[in-house]
Amino acid sequence: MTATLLQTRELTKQFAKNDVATVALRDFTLSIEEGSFVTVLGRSGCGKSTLLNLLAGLTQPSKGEVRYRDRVLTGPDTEIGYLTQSDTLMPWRDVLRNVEMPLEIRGTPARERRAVATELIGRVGLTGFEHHYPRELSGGMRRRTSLARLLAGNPSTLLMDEPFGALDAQLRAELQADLLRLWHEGGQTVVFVTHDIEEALLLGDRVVVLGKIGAILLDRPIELARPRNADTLRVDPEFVALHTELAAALQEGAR
Amino acid sequence: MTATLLQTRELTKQFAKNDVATVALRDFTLSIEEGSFVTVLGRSGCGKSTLLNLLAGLTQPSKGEVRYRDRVLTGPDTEIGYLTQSDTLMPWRDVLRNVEMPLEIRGTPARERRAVATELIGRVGLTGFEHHYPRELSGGMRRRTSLARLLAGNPSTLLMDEPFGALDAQLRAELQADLLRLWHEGGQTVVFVTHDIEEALLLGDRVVVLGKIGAILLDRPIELARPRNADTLRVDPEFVALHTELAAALQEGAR
Amino acid sequence: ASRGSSTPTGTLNIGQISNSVAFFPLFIAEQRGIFAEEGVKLGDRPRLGTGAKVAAALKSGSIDLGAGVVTDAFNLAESDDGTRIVSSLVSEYYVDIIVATSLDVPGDGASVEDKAAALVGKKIGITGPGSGTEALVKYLFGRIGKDAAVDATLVNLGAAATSAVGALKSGRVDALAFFQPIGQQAEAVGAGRIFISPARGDVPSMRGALHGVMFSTTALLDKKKDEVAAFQRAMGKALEVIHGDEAEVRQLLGQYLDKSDPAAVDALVPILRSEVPSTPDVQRDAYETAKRFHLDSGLVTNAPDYSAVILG
Amino acid sequence: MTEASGVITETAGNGGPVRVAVPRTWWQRHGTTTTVWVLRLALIAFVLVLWEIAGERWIDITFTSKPTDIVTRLVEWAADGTLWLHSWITVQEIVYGFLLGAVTGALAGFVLASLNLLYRVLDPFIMALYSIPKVALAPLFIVWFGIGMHMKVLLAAATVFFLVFLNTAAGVRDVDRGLVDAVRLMGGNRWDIARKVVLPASMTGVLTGLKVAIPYALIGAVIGELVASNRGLGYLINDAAAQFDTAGVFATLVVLSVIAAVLNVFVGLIDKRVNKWKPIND
Amino acid sequence: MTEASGVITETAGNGGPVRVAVPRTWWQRHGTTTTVWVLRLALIAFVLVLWEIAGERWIDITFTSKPTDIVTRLVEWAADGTLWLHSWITVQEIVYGFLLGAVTGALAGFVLASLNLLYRVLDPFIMALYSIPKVALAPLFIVWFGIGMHMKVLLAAATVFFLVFLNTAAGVRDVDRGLVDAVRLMGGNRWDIARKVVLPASMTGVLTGLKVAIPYALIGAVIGELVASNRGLGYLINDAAAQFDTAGVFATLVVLSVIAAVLNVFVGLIDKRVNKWKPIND
Ligand SMILES: Nc1ncnc2c1ncn2[C@@H]1O[C@H](COP(=O)(O)OP(=O)(O)OP(=O)(O)O)[C@@H](O)[C@H]1O
Ligand SMILES: Nc1ncnc2c1ncn2[C@@H]1O[C@H](COP(=O)(O)OP(=O)(O)OP(=O)(O)O)[C@@H](O)[C@H]1O
Ligand SMILES: O=C([O-])O
Ligand SMILES: [Mg+2]
Ligand SMILES: [Mg+2]
Repeated sequence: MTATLLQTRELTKQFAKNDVATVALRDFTLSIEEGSFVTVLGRSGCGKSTLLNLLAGLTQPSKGEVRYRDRVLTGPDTEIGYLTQSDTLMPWRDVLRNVEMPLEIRGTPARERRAVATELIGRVGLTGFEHHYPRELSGGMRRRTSLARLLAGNPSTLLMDEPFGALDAQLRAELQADLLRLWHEGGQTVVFVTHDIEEALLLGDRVVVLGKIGAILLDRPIELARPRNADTLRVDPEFVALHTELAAALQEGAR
Repeated sequence: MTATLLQTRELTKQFAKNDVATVALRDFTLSIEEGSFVTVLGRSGCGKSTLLNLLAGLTQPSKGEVRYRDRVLTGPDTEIGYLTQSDTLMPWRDVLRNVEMPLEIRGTPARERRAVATELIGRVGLTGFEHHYPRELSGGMRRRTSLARLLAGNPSTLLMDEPFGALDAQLRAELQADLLRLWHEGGQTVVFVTHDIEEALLLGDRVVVLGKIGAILLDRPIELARPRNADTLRVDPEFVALHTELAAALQEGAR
Repeated sequence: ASRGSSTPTGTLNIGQISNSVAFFPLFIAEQRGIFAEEGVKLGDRPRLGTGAKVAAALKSGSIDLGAGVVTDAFNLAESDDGTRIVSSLVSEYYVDIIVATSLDVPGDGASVEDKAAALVGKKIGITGPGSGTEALVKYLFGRIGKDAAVDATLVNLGAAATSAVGALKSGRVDALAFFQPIGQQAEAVGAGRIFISPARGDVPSMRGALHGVMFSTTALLDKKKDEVAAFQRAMGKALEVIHGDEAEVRQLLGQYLDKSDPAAVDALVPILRSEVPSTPDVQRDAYETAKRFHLDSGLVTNAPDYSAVILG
Repeated sequence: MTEASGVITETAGNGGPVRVAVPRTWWQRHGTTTTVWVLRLALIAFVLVLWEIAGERWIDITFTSKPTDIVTRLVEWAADGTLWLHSWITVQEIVYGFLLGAVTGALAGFVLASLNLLYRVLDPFIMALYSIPKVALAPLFIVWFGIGMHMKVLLAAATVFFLVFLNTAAGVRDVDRGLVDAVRLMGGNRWDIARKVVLPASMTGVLTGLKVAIPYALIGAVIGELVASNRGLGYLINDAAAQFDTAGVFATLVVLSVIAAVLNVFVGLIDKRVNKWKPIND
Repeated sequence: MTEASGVITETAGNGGPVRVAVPRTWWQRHGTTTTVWVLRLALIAFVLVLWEIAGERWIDITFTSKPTDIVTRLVEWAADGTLWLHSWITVQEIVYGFLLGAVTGALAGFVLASLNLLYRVLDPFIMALYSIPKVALAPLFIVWFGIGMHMKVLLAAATVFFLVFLNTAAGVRDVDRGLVDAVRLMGGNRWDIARKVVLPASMTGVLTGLKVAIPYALIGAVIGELVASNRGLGYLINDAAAQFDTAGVFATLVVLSVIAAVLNVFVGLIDKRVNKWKPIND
């Protein structure tokens, strides 16, 4: 449980346009332990998605490097699953075939991948919508389909960019519980970006608050006892103290 | 303040595909007073966006009708502004020109629309990004650009589908305050879809909770004193009671 | 339904099928300023490729005179009885049968029937269906009791020399029936040799047939009487030039066919002098020979009487 | 709008979405198609009648013929077999030429569009080659490929190739990066990306390429037959034109148009199949 | 990747985004373009040398000519003015034909693609018309439009029209409904939608249409000149072919290719301009 899985060193990403570049992330250094659940908080535009893109190997850093299991990451890796912030479902595939896709690429036999996909679709509450195309789904349903697709790939590292932002409280609670169960049983490593301080505290065993261009404003372990329950937690003094601390850190980042 | 502005009668929307139709909304009847701030809560896929599309005149009902100022609504109306759930920024226009667009269509002179747009871009915290194209923005920044564009149209009725879902707590609070100020000063009518019970209570003077296919599970006025402050509200017993009531209604809708 | 001429007074637009040797007199008259001397100006001189297009151009009034072969005039006469043949430019049938060098055929001394028999079963390139080149093959086959459509494979190659010589040289066809100077060009590059040449006298029954002509319709001619008369005088002078000093003719022809192989041009000069008539007026016997050939070969089903179609 | 319906019958259970049966009348099902066909036939009838009347009264039919003459010619040709013989040959050339050109064009489009540098280097040469009028190259085609069917198939394929190639390449270069990245994240290789993202995403381009290429398969084959042939519809046109038989020329053109329409229906069917996920325009 | 840079200098203030100057070397700026041009020139040189050697040793240059002969002919024509006279005429026909066909085609594409029923009714007729080999209609073109420049411009325009029309229509039918709705919400009318959404969104289609149409503007004009001409590059080809002057034929084709390449550069510039918002492929 203590081996370093993901590591970034002076990671910098800037987007050049003619002779000027917009800096999205600068000199970002962080180590993530195998099996840990790290939540990332930060203001809009502070570089969270940019960071996840780099951790997933989707884009190449302008400077610095990402190491995964002590090897420099040069491209995507099937061990790393990534739920991106924006929707990347294939519009020409229905829900079932979208969820089957990672298995299809892996060469899983049709029967098996159908079974796995159907099970996952049930888990995200989309039973009955297997043959809907993405454009025939609501925003939250599309998000859930993406989630099912991510899980179908069965990655050992999960990068998630605001996965539950578009979901109602009820569904969000269910899926949070589901994710925690999965993590608990499977020993995955999770990097979870959210805007919701409560969610960050409810899920993570470590929280990182980012400021402008990815400056680390706060990086602390969350030692709240598990299983955590939202309703009881809200009145827990330790939780309230943490909430205040994080909110203050975020506020600082605003300046 | 008491004239009925928007009214739906037995509104039904179903999406046909061959001989089967998926029902998104059925027999939905609701009246919205001029100048009111109505928040809408409901589970993912319950028909909230479908309802807003109908209220905006973007789609035609399968049955029933939408009346706006006592006339049947047959198409979009510039008085009604609509912030859709998914992003509809023009990818070939930079932030400034996207925000200018409603003014451009209205025929506002270039100087004036530049001034208005620049002011609005500042209000949503995007100063410095005027010449970024949408793909060069973060998810939250795109959302804010859409918001600025909506406000540029200066509509007297605002339909908003989860406008602040992708924003951090700090920014969300700022924009909520901004929206309330605008509403307070301008007397607009707002229909605001959210997944966040707290947000619903913080903003609305009426909350509608929708169940499956748009069944109205709860429709009640919120009489919490304004200005409402999130931090003090959280310990207000009236707020807590309302929160519990809404959560219960939502939970009921889940069955 | 023909429209009248669209050209100004004093000007003639002439549509030619091609830049073939038959229209060499036009070049001479222009080059030597003969048209100007006679008081007529040449306007546009489009190359139209086929008789159908020359007819279309005449009907639309965009040209006043068509330069083609007598077949084209016969075809036009079928749909327009105002058709008139204005001048005679060549009074020999200037289509040759050219065979590939490798083809085993009787020598030059053999009779035309023996030569025609050697073509049976061969692939023969022609310009197109309904053309004078096809007619020659049909006529020759008819003389030995064969049917060209059955006893040979006729291949349409269009009017371009490159296609024709290319097909012959690369062995895609065994023989060509093509107008001058394709035969001379094929000989110049060693692709084949002229095997049967009516113009050379190889087919006695076709001797002196009217072939290259200027033609038009009364709808056009009525408005251009003076210009056409001047044109006719100019043609007379041009034909005199061709029958004059041989070196001069060689030099003019070299200019006309400026891109052709000099050997081909050399070969052409004596042939040209023998097939060009001394006067542009259409001679009755030349006309009748041509008419007989056209009807016999099935090239046309009707042909007007001499008196009906000749301007004058 | 097909949403309006009579009796609404619940069909789905509790867990799944709410679905209702919307039985449609014959007219709701086939109304648009019927309207379209009626309008098409009406248009044809109108044009034919106008043409016939104009041919009799106002215009010179030497160059435009008239419908009754054309039909007469078609019936004649159908009866004596001319029609079938020549059409069959041309259809073969068209189909082979189209398939050859479309397959190579689509492949080249997929491959070159993803090799950006190579595409940029070759683009002007491709355009230059493409701009050469095929008729000007007819002699070379004859020398290289003979006067048989091969030559016509290649001539047709040469034109189809460019149209499909350029349209495919444009479609491929317009594919959403996000979708490509999604497949990369799933461990997809180049081939997976091509098959599972680029192909479906660039279908509009590919199909437009196929659609605009159909006529050129025909034109290519016919040009080939005009140049070196004694069979096929191109030969028929040539033959009829030489004999001033305008009705014959138009009769052949009618046959060509019918072949084009049939091929167009095929591409339309593919279009319908691969685009069934798209919203129906209303 | 141009992100890597030396000294990083902050340039933006506090409120705005963080921007840094990334001074690029000459090679970073123009490296790709230079590489592309060097490769293009190398390719040309390679082909020419191969052709020349092949022409001298292995193949029969009667039908393919060889580069030195072609250059000689071009120099001759340039010196005596032939080249400029004929090229100028053809260029005019091409440009007018292209503009006429492209403008009408794009307009028809925009209008018809938004009138779904009409489009469906007309589609087979458009395809049928488009499939008619223009050469077969040459006599009609002459009767209707004469033998002057008009006829050639119209022949070029006729082909360009269809290509631009079909590509535009395909592009228009593929436009994102969400964006159209956004403009409707802003109170935009049909014209606003066409100008502010459909036009920019369908640019890929329109530009592909323009690109594939360029060669056909050339081919159309040349075919027109082959049909009836005493001037222009088509006439030059015809004349050279009739006299068995292969070098002349190829010299003309070279000129045509150059014209096509120049027009292609123009369309490329438009492409770059309207697509500057798109990510650069890397
Ligand atoms: N392709 C690009 N070109 C230029 N700038 C970019 C590009 N992509 C991102 N940026 C910039 O990088 C910064 C960080 O973006 P990023 O998407 O990482 O933010 P984020 O933290 O995920 O924000 P949000 O919470 O709103 O999603 C932003 O200022 C954005 O404008
Ligand atoms: N075009 C369509 N075709 C078929 N079904 C559709 C279509 N659009 C929406 N639906 C269905 O209608 C229902 C309601 O969708 P809607 O988008 O209104 O939900 P929502 O309440 O906005 O959900 P969310 O909170 O997830 O955005 C869903 O079951 C969805 O699958
Ligand atoms: O020749 C043509 O390609 O039209
Ligand atoms: Mg983000
Ligand atoms: Mg929604």
